[in-house]
Amino acid sequence: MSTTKTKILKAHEVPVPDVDVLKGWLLDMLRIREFEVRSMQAYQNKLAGGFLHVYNGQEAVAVGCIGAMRHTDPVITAYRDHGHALARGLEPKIGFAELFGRIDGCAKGKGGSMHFFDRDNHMFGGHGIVGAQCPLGTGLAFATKYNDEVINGGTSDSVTACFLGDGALNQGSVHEAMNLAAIFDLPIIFCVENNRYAMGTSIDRCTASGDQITNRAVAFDMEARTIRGMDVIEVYREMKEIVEWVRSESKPFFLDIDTYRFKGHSMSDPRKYRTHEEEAEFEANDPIDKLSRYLISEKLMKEDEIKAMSKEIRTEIREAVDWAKKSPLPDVSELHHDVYADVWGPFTGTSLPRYMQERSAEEAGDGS
Amino acid sequence: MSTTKTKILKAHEVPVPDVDVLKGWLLDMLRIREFEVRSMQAYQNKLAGGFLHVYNGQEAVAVGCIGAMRHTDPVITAYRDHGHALARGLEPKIGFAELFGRIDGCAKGKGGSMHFFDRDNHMFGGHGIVGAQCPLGTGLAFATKYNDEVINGGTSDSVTACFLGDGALNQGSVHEAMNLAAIFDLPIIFCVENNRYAMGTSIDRCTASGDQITNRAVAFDMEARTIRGMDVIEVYREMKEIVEWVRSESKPFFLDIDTYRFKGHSMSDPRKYRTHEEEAEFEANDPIDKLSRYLISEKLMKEDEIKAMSKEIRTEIREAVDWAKKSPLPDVSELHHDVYADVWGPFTGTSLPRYMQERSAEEAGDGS
Amino acid sequence: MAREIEFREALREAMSEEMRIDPRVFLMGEEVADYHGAYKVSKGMLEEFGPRRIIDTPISESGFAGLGIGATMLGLRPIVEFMSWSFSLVAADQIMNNAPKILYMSGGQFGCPIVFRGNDGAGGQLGSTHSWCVESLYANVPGLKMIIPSDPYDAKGLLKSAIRDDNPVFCLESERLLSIKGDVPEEEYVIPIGEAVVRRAGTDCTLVGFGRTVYFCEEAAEELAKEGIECEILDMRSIRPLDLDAIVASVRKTNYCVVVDQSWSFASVGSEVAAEVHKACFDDLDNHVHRVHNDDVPAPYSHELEQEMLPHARKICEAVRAATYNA
Amino acid sequence: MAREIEFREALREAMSEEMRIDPRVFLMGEEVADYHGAYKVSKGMLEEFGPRRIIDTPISESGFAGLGIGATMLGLRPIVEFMSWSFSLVAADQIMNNAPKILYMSGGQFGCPIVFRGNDGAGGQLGSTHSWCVESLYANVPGLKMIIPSDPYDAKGLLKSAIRDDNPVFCLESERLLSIKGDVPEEEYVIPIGEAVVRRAGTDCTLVGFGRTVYFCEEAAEELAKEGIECEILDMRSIRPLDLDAIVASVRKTNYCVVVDQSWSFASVGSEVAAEVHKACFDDLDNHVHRVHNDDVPAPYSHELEQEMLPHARKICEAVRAATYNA
Ligand SMILES: Cc1ncc(C[n+]2csc(CCOP(=O)(O)OP(=O)(O)O)c2C)c(N)n1
Ligand SMILES: Cc1ncc(C[n+]2csc(CCOP(=O)(O)OP(=O)(O)O)c2C)c(N)n1
Ligand SMILES: [Mg+2]
Ligand SMILES: [Mg+2]
Repeated sequence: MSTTKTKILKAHEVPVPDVDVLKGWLLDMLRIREFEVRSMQAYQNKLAGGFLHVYNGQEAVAVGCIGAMRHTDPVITAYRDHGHALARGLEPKIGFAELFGRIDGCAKGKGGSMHFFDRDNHMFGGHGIVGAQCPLGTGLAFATKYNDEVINGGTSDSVTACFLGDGALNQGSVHEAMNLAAIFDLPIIFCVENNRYAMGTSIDRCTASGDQITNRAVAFDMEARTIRGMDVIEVYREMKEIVEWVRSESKPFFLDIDTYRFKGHSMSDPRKYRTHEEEAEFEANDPIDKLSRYLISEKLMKEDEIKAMSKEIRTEIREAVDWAKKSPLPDVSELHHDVYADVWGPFTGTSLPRYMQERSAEEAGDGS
Repeated sequence: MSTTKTKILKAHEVPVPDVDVLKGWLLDMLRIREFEVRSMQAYQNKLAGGFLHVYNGQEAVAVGCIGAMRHTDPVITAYRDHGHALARGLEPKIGFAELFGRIDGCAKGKGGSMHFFDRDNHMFGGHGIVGAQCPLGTGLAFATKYNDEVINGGTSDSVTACFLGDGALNQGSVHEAMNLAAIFDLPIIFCVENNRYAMGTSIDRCTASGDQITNRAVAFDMEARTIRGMDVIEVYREMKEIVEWVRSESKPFFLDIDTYRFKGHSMSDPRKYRTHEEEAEFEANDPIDKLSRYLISEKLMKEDEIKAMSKEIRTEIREAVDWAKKSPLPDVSELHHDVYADVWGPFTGTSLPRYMQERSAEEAGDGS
Repeated sequence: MAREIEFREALREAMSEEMRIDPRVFLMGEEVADYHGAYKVSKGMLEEFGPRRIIDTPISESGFAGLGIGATMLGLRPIVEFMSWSFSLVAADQIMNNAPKILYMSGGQFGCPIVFRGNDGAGGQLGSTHSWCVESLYANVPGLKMIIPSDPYDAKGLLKSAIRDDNPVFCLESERLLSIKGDVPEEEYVIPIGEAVVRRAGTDCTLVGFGRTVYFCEEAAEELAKEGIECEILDMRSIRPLDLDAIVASVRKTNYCVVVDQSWSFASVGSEVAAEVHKACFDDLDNHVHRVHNDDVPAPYSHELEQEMLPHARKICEAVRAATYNA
Repeated sequence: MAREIEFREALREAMSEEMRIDPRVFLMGEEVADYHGAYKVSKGMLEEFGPRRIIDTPISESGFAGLGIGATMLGLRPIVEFMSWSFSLVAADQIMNNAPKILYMSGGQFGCPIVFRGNDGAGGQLGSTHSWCVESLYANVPGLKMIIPSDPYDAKGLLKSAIRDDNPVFCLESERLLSIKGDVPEEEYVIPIGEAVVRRAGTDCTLVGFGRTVYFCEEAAEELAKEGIECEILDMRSIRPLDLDAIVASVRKTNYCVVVDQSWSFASVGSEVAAEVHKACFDDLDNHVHRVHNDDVPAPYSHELEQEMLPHARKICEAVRAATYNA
């Protein structure tokens, strides 16, 4: 890193967090994995529809990156968004309700799998058009900086993480966003989840400089780094260094995170474009196993504690599914709700989703 | 240059062309300059309307680059297109007729200044939307390659020059085009006419890595080079090397050409964003003077020969203006002509512009 | 000799046949080659035509749409597949500003014989960014043609015409229809762009549909027949040119008209049909043209809401009853 | 206290006043700061508000439109200027897929209070890529509002409403009108979005116009008055919501209607008005709604052709005569 105003630890100096944090990450990764397993099941049982893109294999990326950020630092991603939303704190039951198209979902069942928004947890979606979240992400970074500096007269103090896929690198708007971030000195990290495939297209087939995508950052004189994405501790330490650098410098960063999606692109993908051997090789590198093994070898957890944790998560997720199944379908009147913020014609204004209303009510209750 | 199949001369080894060619270039540059001077006049006299973007100062770029290409190699550019069209052989009178919105224009008066197309001279326009010519340019390169290889079963043998401005570098479609050119190994040269300004915005204000735009090529693992653009011989020699490399390798190239526009962005631009000193400095570097001085110092031309040539050009251009002024306005029926290739509803099919029809007629006549 | 084939096979046959005849035709798009197309429309085409004519692209719609348009200037005749028309918005400038206008702005020097095709309209719960009906957006632009086939026979015949057409043709295919089967002759045929077809004859009300809505119309017509209302269903097949004569002929007979359009109502193909029918049939109409559209909302994900949003049979029945004073 | 100011000054006052009140409002676009705007709309604003609130951008419409939309999610209220709406096509995905839908797809979590504004429609001989009338494209999309002011007073009042609106508002300004002057009070005022205004009272035919076409209507009305045909001119001012009630009230009186729209006819605001007026006034209309549009061709460069293409007074006069059986 070229210049730093404050002392920033190099990734290898970043201390490994204490056991509670590590356990929390294991829990998070198990939760994401189990969420995805049950999502696929639900999809097969036609409880969920549309396109379903699961996150299996990439858990260390969302958990490690988000673990290195403050809770108030904005996060935005593409359609493969369950992992990020859960890592950010979205309750699984709300996620399932969304997947099942129920009124209790984070988008009242109107958004679906690709649109997990969670304002209270500073999760800004879930976006379906490849690359389109990148201009939006620069807007988040712009807004934090504007709020801090212009409105509040302080210094910029938030860092935005904008996740994108390797395939998104070929969408023009991503380049425009990177240039904007560079010239406006926006505190944003473009976290490329480089899982080597865009649907059935391996990165070398359609992405120039695919073997070294940090070259895409050179175009904008942007700091960049490639890191391995299957070890959550490693992801965390690298990201931590970068987040603090971005926070202190208010400059963008391009992060190439080597990872792999264990499943197909979406539920209809027969994965003929890659070999079983390749899949097996990466599956052997499962991020959940890796952290488990670490915790055991460091004697921070015992094998049966981990088993118990797994079981606990399975119960939690099963209950979440059951809860979501019981959530009502949105009333047909919802069709014309949330189209405009105000009421006119057939449009009935807007309101927060239920779980947020309840939370605000609770908070109001606490205060009284 | 990394690999070359055939022997390609390095720029400094490329022989300076013989005197006739140099004289031709001087003539071309004088013609372009005079065309622009008279265009501005015509604009002030309301003979021309719309947006007028003149090429004064950049003549060595079009003339040098196009001079290094075969006549059949495709050329495409943005809205500042008079220079390229003239360098390609468009008759000035046809250009003026277009500017004046007359039926004898290259686009029958329907295109205007921004749309100088000239099929017979392999000039594919004149495009108004910033950057939009770059995907089209990759299409030209794709088509030459496809025609040569797929249809005719030979090897790719054409090189496309796609000109763009420095401001266009921030348009997403340009990046998409560069990536496509790279992965498809298209024989195209992205010739950036880096005149340091996009309207009133200097390159350092809105273009990351603006001091070294060849970085934009690194993103796509594309060969790149920066050259000086005010000396037509230098432009030619550099371009010659590159054209032949592209021709033999069938690979794209990114060429950053340092130049300057002497006038405002368009006719309404007061140029408050730059100093008179800066303008004077660059005007002292006039590409036409430079070639003139060279020809004199090398004793290839005498001062009064050059004066005579200038005069000749002034006459030619004056006559072209007069000719164009006499060209009729398009009949109102032209409104519905050239909308569709076929006739239906109010649409009356299409036909070539007059000068091409006449040319074909002549050719047919020659043959009979 | 007719066989039953799927809609997607019909599209494939149209492309393959034209590619066999004309080496200037090629297919380009995301996942069209190796993956055989996201919806398997181009299955087997890579194997037959090879990677130089069946071309996988990066996720760069603006780039490859523009590439196709550029290639037409040197005589090629590309077929550009958008995995979904919903993704064509990032290429809007190329497909609206260049393809339909290059003939005009070059004064007749360069036509643009290109076909853009792909999935259009709500699929199954794809949500608001992935459910575009682009017909009402793009049909506004002169210089292009637009076809929306509703069955395999038309899909093949119209797409072949589109590939041979010297203008840009936008071909809108509903993913919901790709698996339906229909009779398609083995012999070569083409269907001219711009001719509607009567899908069901009737005397009481003209139903104007296109693409998927034709099926909604048929469902409604069955229902209404039980009530004694006999609908005549017109499948427009082409949107530009629009076969207004066919509609007028029918309305002159029925005196009532309902147009069923899967896009939003405001400034839509449906508004166009209504406006033009009123113009052409002012003295024939016994009621104003009724319109059935998608609800005027972004497409919701939830299955039930999505189904309700569509211009479905119940809405059509209500519109026809209202239009014919049977409400 | 009213003063005469130019249309561009009215726009500037609207923005400046709102920026003084609300620090969340900022202006962003190509050449809006240093250069004072390509059409000098933002003259002096950089000097007053500084470079952090008046922001020059690179030529990256998709990028900065998206940036603006993203910023709304954290509470900001951007004004994004497109130098011309013709250049917004490269940003079509952001402005059609994100801005108007983010409230819906986030289930009410994130509204999108943003204003997109810029020059719309044919300028002076700008040719086919630079002369877009985007109203008929973008008005199709639910979730957004659209205003097209025709004079300085409306421009200021409507733009102020737009900046305060919690929804995305598209403000379309004709470069041809920026220099016209009009009375604008010094006192603060706003004009609600969605209310039309009667520009000229008349009994014989309703003329529906918006933006620049209002002037064409006025010219035609003068001419027609000489022939004894008294037109009532409605300036819609907003396209979404469209004040249909105002049109209906007028048509109930005049029994004839001509809509004048500067965009192409097919699937346009003009078709929408025609369709809806037939619906609401079926028993009141003594003839079908006549439509006057841009000719259905890409905009030509040549001055004479361009003038002819527009929905000018002669065409309007002919349409009114035909509509009122005075032809
Ligand atoms: C503009 C656009 N084009 C095409 C698609 C269809 N599509 C959805 S995901 C995808 C592949 C994206 O790959 P990548 O960016 O690597 O993300 P990953 O799925 O690997 O997470 C494609 C082509 C889309 N959603 N948007
Ligand atoms: C997409 C788009 N946005 C904005 C414009 C308006 N515009 C025309 S030229 C120009 C500046 C381009 O600068 P550059 O690319 O450096 O070319 P130069 O004028 O210097 O030749 C701008 C902003 C446009 N034509 N297209
Ligand atoms: Mg990927
Ligand atoms: Mg420039």
